[in-house]
Amino acid sequence: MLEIKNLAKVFGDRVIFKGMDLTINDGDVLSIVGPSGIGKTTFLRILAGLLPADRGELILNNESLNISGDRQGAQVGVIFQDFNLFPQYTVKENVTLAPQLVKKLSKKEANNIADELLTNLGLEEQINQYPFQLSGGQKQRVAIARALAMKPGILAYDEPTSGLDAGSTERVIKVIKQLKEQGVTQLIVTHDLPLAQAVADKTFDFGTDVLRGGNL
Amino acid sequence: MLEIKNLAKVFGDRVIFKGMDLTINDGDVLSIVGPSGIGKTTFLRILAGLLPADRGELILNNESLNISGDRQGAQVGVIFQDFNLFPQYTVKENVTLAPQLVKKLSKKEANNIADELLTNLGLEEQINQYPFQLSGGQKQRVAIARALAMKPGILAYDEPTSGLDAGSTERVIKVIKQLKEQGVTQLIVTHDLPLAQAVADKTFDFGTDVLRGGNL
Amino acid sequence: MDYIIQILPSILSGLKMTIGVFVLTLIGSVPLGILVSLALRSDIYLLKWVMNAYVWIMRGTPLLLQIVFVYYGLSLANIMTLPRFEAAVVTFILNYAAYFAEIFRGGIQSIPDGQYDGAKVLGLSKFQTMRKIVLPQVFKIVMPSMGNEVVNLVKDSSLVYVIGLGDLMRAGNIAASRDVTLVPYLLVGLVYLVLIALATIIQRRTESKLNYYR
Amino acid sequence: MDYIIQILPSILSGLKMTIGVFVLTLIGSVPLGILVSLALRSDIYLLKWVMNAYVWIMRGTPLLLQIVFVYYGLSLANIMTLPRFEAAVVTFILNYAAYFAEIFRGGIQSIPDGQYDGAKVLGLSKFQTMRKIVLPQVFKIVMPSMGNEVVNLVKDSSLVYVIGLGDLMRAGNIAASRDVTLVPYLLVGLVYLVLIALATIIQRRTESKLNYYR
Amino acid sequence: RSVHSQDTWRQVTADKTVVIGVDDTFVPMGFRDKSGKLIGYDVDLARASLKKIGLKAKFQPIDWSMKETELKTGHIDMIWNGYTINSDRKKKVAFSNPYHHDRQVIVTMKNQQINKLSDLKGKRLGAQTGSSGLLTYTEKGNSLRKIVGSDAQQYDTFDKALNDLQVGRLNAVLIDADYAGYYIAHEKDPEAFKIIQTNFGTDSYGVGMRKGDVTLRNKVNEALAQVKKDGTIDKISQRYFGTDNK
Ligand SMILES: Nc1ncnc2c1ncn2[C@@H]1O[C@H](COP(=O)(O)OP(=O)(O)OP(=O)(O)O)[C@@H](O)[C@H]1O
Ligand SMILES: Nc1ncnc2c1ncn2[C@@H]1O[C@H](COP(=O)(O)OP(=O)(O)OP(=O)(O)O)[C@@H](O)[C@H]1O
Ligand SMILES: [Mg+2]
Ligand SMILES: [Mg+2]
Repeated sequence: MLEIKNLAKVFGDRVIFKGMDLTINDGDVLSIVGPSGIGKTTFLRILAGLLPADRGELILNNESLNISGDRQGAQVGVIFQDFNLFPQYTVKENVTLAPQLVKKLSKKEANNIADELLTNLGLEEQINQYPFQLSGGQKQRVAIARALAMKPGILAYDEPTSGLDAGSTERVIKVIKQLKEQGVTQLIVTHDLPLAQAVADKTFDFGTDVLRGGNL
Repeated sequence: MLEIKNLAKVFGDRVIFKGMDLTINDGDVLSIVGPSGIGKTTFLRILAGLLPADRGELILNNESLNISGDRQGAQVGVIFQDFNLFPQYTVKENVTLAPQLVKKLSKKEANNIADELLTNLGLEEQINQYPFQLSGGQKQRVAIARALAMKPGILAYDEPTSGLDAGSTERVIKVIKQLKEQGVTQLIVTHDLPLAQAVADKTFDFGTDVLRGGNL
Repeated sequence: MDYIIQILPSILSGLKMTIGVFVLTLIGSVPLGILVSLALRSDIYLLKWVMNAYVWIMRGTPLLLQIVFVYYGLSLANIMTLPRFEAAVVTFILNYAAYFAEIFRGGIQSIPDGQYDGAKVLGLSKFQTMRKIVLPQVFKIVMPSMGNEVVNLVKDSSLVYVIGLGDLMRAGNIAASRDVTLVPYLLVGLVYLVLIALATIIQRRTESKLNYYR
Repeated sequence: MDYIIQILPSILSGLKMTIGVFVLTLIGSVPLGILVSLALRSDIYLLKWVMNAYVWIMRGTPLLLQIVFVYYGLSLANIMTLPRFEAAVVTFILNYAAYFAEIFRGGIQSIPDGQYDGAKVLGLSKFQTMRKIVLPQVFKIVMPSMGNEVVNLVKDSSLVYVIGLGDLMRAGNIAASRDVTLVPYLLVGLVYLVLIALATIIQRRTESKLNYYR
Repeated sequence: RSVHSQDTWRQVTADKTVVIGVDDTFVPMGFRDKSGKLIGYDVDLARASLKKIGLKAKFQPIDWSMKETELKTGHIDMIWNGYTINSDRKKKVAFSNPYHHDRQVIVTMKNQQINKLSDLKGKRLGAQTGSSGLLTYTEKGNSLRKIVGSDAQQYDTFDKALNDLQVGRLNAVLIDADYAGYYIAHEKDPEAFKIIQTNFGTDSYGVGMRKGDVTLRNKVNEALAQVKKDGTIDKISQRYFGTDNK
């Protein structure tokens, strides 16, 4: 179970959000919505330990997580809005790198996982290309495959289907549903209503469910 | 009038598309669709003179454009899929730079244009921020404002609403409609069906309207 | 201590020469280095080849020799007789431009293609793209490497002794051999250390100023 | 021509020394430079301060003096008596590491934050992130600047004369003063030019190899 | 001014000035006092002599290793700075008549127990790179070289050699007598040093000029004769060496 209590974030003197409270049960699929610039990505980055919060608590399975922004370990898998693929590695290497380095899988095991994921996401033909040789939607899907390959317990997607055509979106929905069956907790920041309707158990609306402005 | 005749593009030994024929009348709004990785961005880049084509012709108002990829001048304004904002400049500077340098507008004139555009796109609060301080959707809109500020005769959008919430998408649609009234030719690569329906006169489908595979 | 105050005026006048060579070299070699770095990336094969040869010669031969060549060689060959200071500065500029050119070449290479694309579709000329989009980003990237060459320049400036210019080091030499003591050398060494500390601090300051964006 | 063949063996044995110093210095100073560059970016104030001082001293004082200090100074002070060659190599490594550290610091700074983020959420350790994600990209960026220092290293290696090591330059000196001719100097100069051309070519090759991605 | 074989008298004296190349670190021949003014035996002598023939001396600091090139390329008109006359140099420049004579001596510390040349057996000897003492020393069959039995340690300046002598890295230094006199006089304890004469030939100093500049050379010889005759040169010698001109 993941609990977020009274979380707040300030940039400079601008309060992005405050008083954010949210509880997510294991295996839930939560969609996070809200207008552009409201703080959705910021929240995901805090959750992943990439950005410090200014107040509040993150509690994962009754253990409090460090919110200072330099937490170690990858409790939350993230698919970034701008992908952050590693340019010097091929698609396959991008996907197999972490399982080998972190999970100490053999090259063969990692390859098997990567092949399956990349096929599911329709990237068979791109496995040996480098990121600069990919289309926008292909990068998007590689980023998804890379995060999935680590089989994280919690997975956060930042606009996973932005720029994806209907067919590719279908594939992503299928993946999310499969993971849900496997009990993976998933947080999906999206403006894509059909996607949210197709997969989400609950919706968190940044436009109405957090406080903004004023002081901390 | 913009005519595309028998255009073809090859990466390595992969034919991305060939035999592409298309005529766009002045003031038309064309939506370009097709699955991820099919060549939509590639086409826009060729059109903008950023990438060489391997065969074919681009004819703008009965004048043949150089397709070797090193054409000078900006016949086509482009909003890129990954924005390409200039990191060292603020939002406002990103928008006013080209009008001042290329159109030799005064700083004041350029500022007026920028202020209007940025307000229309809901970025009043971001004018003095740097790109790294923007959310994904904000970057997207700055990229649109930057291209619009040059008032190009032809404007090409690569997924202009990907990652945008409904409200922001509305604003973009309004902008496109305004430009249409002013007679600007617009090409919009998008997976966003509501957007396409709302603004497009015609649709070009990469999935069916171009040839692929085999040899040139 | 008294002694130091006594020799300070001559040391300071040497310092003036050193700083003169240093500043003029920087002012000249950075722009020239940028031009050469662009030529090194040019599509014109001949230009590229010539510039590569230039870089090779400038980096491959000792600066001391180059100074001697420009000052004496050119007048021996009846090509041109440059005044001493001008000859020194010209040579330093030519030499350091080669080093800077390599640094800038690296910096320019690491600017993402998207920046060029962005500038091009807005109609910016190649010159404007360089001046307004690429180079500002390059400077941010190459500052630390430039720092290395700036520090080398401070030290290399003492090579002007070979054509008889009275720089800091020579001022030290004169005092040391006149008064038969090592104190002037210590003093001169200290001045160099301070100069290099200053250069390093200015470099770090500039870096953190450029850090307003990412 | 005959004369050149006569002195060639001694020149070649000098070359061996020069290349030895060169190669060992590179092998030692690049990794050390990486470590120092990381320390320069560290959050630990003291470590950062010490490393800044290290870079300042190493770049601020002449390499020649540093060699003298390590070889004579340390044994005079009864701290340590290093054999000549080892003393030279150690000093060169310490000196060049400072220059490389600055270059790497710049390279590391210019890697986008997103790369660190990407690695972190995948659970890569800081070491793995550096080793597998950041440094490979840094090398691509800094190659040209590193080339400058490599070229300087080739030339600086002649400074080992000061502690009596028989390098290329000394071999030339000996032959020149024995046979009262400038030919050995020309020959030695040529060898340096060739070495530097080789270094430059290897650098450019590596660069274009690293160019497989953008 | 770069034409070597022609007489450039007209050009050289167009503004009644000749440019003299000096190494301004060469104590006591040409150096700067603490206020930065150029002084020295040769500097004073050149000023005085040229005045006799109605010319003004303009001193140009040069690097000593570049002196002949400076002259040949016309950047200077004469070398007048403890410039020893020898056959090698005669090939490159034309000398005036000699105006000063100097000997090579050995400087050592009293506590080294070196009293005559033969005591130098197996000792460490220092000298200045390119100095005339070292050139003689390295000649084949030099008797001192035979006694010492090894090459001299070379220094780029005399003061570095003398420093090493005091700290004991050297046992003796081969040096010009003029310089030795100046140096020892400036030591805190001049009594600690000892000078031993060598059997090396005397060095004669001359003014070096371009071979073509015959007119200038004649004028300079004339001037030197005058300062010798009227005692000016002895006054200057007293000032720097403490003796009449030798
Ligand atoms: N480093 C920063 N400094 C200052 N402000 C920032 C910084 N990063 C983000 N912001 C601001 O914080 C707000 C929230 O940004 P965030 O990226 O979380 O938005 P978002 O909800 O993900 O929007 P989008 O849907 O457009 O991606 C934005 O208004 C943005 O301008
Ligand atoms: N530099 C390159 N080298 C090789 N292949 C490339 C290169 N750039 C693009 N491609 C390939 O060309 C194809 C077309 O890419 P493009 O970016 O035009 O697709 P797209 O239609 O815009 O897709 P998306 O909707 O995902 O953005 C892709 O399959 C991509 O892998
Ligand atoms: Mg976002
Ligand atoms: Mg695309």
